[in-house]
Amino acid sequence: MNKVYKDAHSALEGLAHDGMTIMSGGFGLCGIPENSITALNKLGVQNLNIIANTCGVDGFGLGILVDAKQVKHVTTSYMGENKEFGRQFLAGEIEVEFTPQGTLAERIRAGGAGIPAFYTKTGVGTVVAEGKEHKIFNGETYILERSLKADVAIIKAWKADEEGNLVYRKTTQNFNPQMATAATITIAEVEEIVPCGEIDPDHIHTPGIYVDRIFKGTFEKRIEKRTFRKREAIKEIA
Amino acid sequence: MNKVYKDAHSALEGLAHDGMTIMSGGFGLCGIPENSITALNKLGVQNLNIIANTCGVDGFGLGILVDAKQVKHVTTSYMGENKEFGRQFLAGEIEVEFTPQGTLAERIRAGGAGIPAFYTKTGVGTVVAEGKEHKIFNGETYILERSLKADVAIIKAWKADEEGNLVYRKTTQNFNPQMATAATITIAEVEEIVPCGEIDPDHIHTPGIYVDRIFKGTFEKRIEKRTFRKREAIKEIA
Amino acid sequence: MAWTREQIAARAAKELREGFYANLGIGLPTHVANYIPEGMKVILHSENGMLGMGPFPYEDEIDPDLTNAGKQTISELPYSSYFSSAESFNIVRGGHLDLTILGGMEVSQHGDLANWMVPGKMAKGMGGAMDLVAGVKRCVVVMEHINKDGEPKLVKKCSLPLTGMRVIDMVITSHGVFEIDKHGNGPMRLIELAKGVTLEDIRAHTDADYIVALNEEKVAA
Amino acid sequence: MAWTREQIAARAAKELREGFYANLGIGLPTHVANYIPEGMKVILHSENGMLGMGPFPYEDEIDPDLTNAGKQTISELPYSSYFSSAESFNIVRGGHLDLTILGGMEVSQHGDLANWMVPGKMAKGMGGAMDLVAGVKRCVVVMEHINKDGEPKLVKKCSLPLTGMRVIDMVITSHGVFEIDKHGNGPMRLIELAKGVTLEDIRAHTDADYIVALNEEKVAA
Repeated sequence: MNKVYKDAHSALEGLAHDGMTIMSGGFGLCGIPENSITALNKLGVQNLNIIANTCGVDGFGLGILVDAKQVKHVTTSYMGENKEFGRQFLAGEIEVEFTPQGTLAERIRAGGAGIPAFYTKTGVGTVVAEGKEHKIFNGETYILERSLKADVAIIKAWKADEEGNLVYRKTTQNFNPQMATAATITIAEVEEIVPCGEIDPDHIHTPGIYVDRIFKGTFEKRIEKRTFRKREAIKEIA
Repeated sequence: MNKVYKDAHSALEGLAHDGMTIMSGGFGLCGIPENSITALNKLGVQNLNIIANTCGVDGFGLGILVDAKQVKHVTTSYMGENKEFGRQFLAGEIEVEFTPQGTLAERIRAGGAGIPAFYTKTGVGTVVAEGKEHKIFNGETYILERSLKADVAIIKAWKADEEGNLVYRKTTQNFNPQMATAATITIAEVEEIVPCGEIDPDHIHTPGIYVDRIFKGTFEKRIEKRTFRKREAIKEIA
Repeated sequence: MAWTREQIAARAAKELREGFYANLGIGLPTHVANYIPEGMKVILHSENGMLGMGPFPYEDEIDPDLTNAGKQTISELPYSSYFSSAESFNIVRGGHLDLTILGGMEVSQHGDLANWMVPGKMAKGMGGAMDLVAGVKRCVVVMEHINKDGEPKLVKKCSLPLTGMRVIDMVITSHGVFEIDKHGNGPMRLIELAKGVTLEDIRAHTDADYIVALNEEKVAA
Repeated sequence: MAWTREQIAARAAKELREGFYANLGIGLPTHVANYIPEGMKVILHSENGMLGMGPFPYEDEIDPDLTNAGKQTISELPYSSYFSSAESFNIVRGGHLDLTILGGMEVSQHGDLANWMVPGKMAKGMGGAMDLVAGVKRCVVVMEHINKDGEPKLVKKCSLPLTGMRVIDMVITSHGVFEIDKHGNGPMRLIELAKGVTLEDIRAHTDADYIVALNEEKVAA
C-alpha cells in the first residue's frame, strides 16, 4: 500500500470531480495546502463545495479557486479580506454558510469521530441557532450542531513518514488534523517525507490511518500580515 | 502562580473530601497516578465517586481505594480481575455504571470541551441504550450520551514543565489527556519536572492551561501481564 | 473433528488484506496475528492508544509504559504511533478500521453479538467491544461452534445481553465459516466447512437459520 | 475629552490577573497586551492554536508558520504550546480561559453583544467571536461609547444581529466602565468615569439603563 505520490496532480487525478466536497486546511494563509489548491485549479473542476476556516486572499490560497469561479458553496467561519469572494457573495454567485470557528472545528472532528451531532452553547440566541434543535442541560440552553464530512481533505503538514504519520509545525496545525479524519480520502502535502522510524511515535500528531496519499510539495508560504518589532526598543509581552 | 507541589499529599490536601468525584487516568496499571491514589488512601476520604477506565488490581492502583472501602460509585468500562471489587459489587457495597470504553473517553472529552451531550452509535440495541434518547441521522440510529466532569482529576504524565505543559510516553497516555480537561482541579504526577523551554512546544500533549498542580512522584510501574519472546525463534508480527 | 482454536485463528487471518488497519480482540483473536502471511503489512490497533502494535518484546526490552489493551507488554514498530483513548476511539467509532476480529458467546442470524455478560454471573464490563462492533467497517467473530453445555452459539435470537445489534459480518467457528447479511433479513450463508465436519454436524448444532453456499474449492482445501 | 483607544486598552489591562489565561480579540483588544503590568504573567491564547503567544518577532526571526488569529506574524515564549483548532476551541468552549477582551458594535444592558455583522453590509463571518463569548469565564468589551453616527452603543436591546446573548460582564468605553449582571435583569452599573467625562455626558449618550455606582478612588484616578 504505497501512500507516496509524485505530486499534487497525481494525488488528485481521478478523485477530483465537479460538485465534490473538499475540506481544505489552514488558517488565513498559514498551513494551507498550496499545491493541492493549485492542482484543483489546473484540473478545472467546477461547482466545488468547500469547507475551510478561511478562504484565502485574492490570487492566493483558496482565493485561486474563487477567482476562477470553481466554487459554488463555502462553509466557513470568516471569509477574510478577499474582494472577489465578497463580490461573488454579494452577487449571489457563491453560497456561504457561516459557522462559528469552534463549532466548525468540532463539526469536522465529529465527522471523523463517528459523532453525527453534538450540543454546544456557541451561537445560542443568534442567527446561528435559527432552525436548530434547542435543549436545556443543567439549566443552560444548548443547540444541536451536525457533523461535517468531505469527499476529499487536502491538508498541509510539516513532515510525513511513508506510513502517512504526520507532524505539524507551530500554528500550521489549526484545522489540518481534524480534516484529515473527516474525509473519504485525505491527501497530505508535506515539506519532507522521511522513512518510517524517523519520527518519534510520541510526537506524531496525525496517525497514518487517517492519511491516504502524501506528496512532497513546494511552498511559497505567503505571509498575510508581516508584523515585527525592532531589536532595540519594544518591551516583551508577558 | 506556582503550580509545582512537593508531593501528592500537599497537592491533594484541602481538596480531598468525602463524596467527591475523582477522575483517575490509566489503562490497567499503565499510566496510573500511583502517588495520588496512595495519598487519597492515606487521607482517608470516603464515599468516593470514581471515573476510571479500569479499577486497578487487588492491592494496587485504584484497588487500594476499593480494598479500603473508600469507593462508593464507579463509572468504568471494565472492572478487571479485581477480586475485592467483584465481591463488593456482588454484595451491593459498591455501585457500578458500565459505559463503553470509547463512549467513556468521549464523555470525558466532552466534559472538558463544553459539550454537554453527543450522539453515538455505540451501544444501540444494548442495555447501554436503555432510557437514553434515540435519534436517527441519515437513516442510522444513535443514542445521546452525556458528558462527565469531576471535582479533581489525578493523572500521570512523563514530563511536565513548570507551566504544567505535559508530555506522555508510549501507551501511558490513554485517558490522562482528556481527564486533565474535565475536572475543576487537575493534579498531574510526573517523572520529571523541567524548566519551561525544555519541551518542544510542538511535542506538548496537554497544554498547561488544563493543569493546576504538578509534582514529581515515585513510580513502581507494576506490570499486569509480563509477556515477552525469546531472542532466537519467534517471527515478527506484521 | 473440527478446527482447533489455532486453526480458527489461521482461517480468520485470511480475512486480512495488505494495508489493513485491524483490531484483534483479547483471547483467541489475538492469535490471529501469528497467521498474518509473510510480507503482508497489517497495522494493528490497540484500544489503549496505539497503531502499529508490535510483537511481545524481548525480555530485556520489556517496558511497563508499553502495553496493549489486554495489559500485556508489547513492542513498537518503525511506523507505530501513540495517542489518547479519545483519539483511539475516534478511529474506532469513526469507521477508520478495516476489520475487527472478536470473540463471541452468541451470534444471531442477523448479526447481533453477545459477548460481554451472562446474567447472574459477574459482569466485568464491556471494555471497548461495543465501540468496536458499532464502528469498525467489518466485524468478524471467532468462537467455538457450541458452548460448554453443548448448545449452539449461532442462534436465531441471542438470549444473552447484546454487545451490538446487527453488527457482525462473518463468524468463523470450530465448524465452519458463516457470512451474515446484517442489513437484511435473510439466513446466514455457510460458505466453508471445517475439515472433518459434515453438513449433518452443522445441522445438529446450529439454531440460526442458514443456507449452504459452499465454495467447492474451499471445501477441498 | 474621553479615553483614547490606548487609554481604553490600558484600563482593560487592569482586568488581568497574575496567571490568567486570556484571549485578546483582533484590533483594539490586541493593544491590551502592551499594558500588561511588568512582572505579571498572563498567558495569551490565540484561537488558531497556541497558548503563550509572544510579541511580534524581530524582523530576521519572522516565521510564516507562526501567526496569530489576526494573521500577524508573532513569536513564541519558553512556555508556549501549539495545538489544533479543535483543541483550541475545547479550551474556549470548555470554560478554561479566564478572560476574553473583545471589540463591540453594540452591547445591551443584559450583556447581549453584537460585533460581527451589519445587515445590508457584507458580513465577513463571526470567526471565533461567538465561541469566545459563549465559553470564556469572563467577557469584557472595549469600544467607543458612541458610533460614527453619534448614536449610543450601550443599548437597551441590540438592533444588530447578535454574537451572543447575555454573555458580557463588563464594557470599557471611551467614556467609562460599566458592569453588567448578565444573569439578572437589573441595569448596568457605571463604576468609573473616563477623565473629563461627566455624568451628563454619559446620560446624553447612553441608551441602556444604568445606575451610577462610582468608586470614588477610581473617579479621582
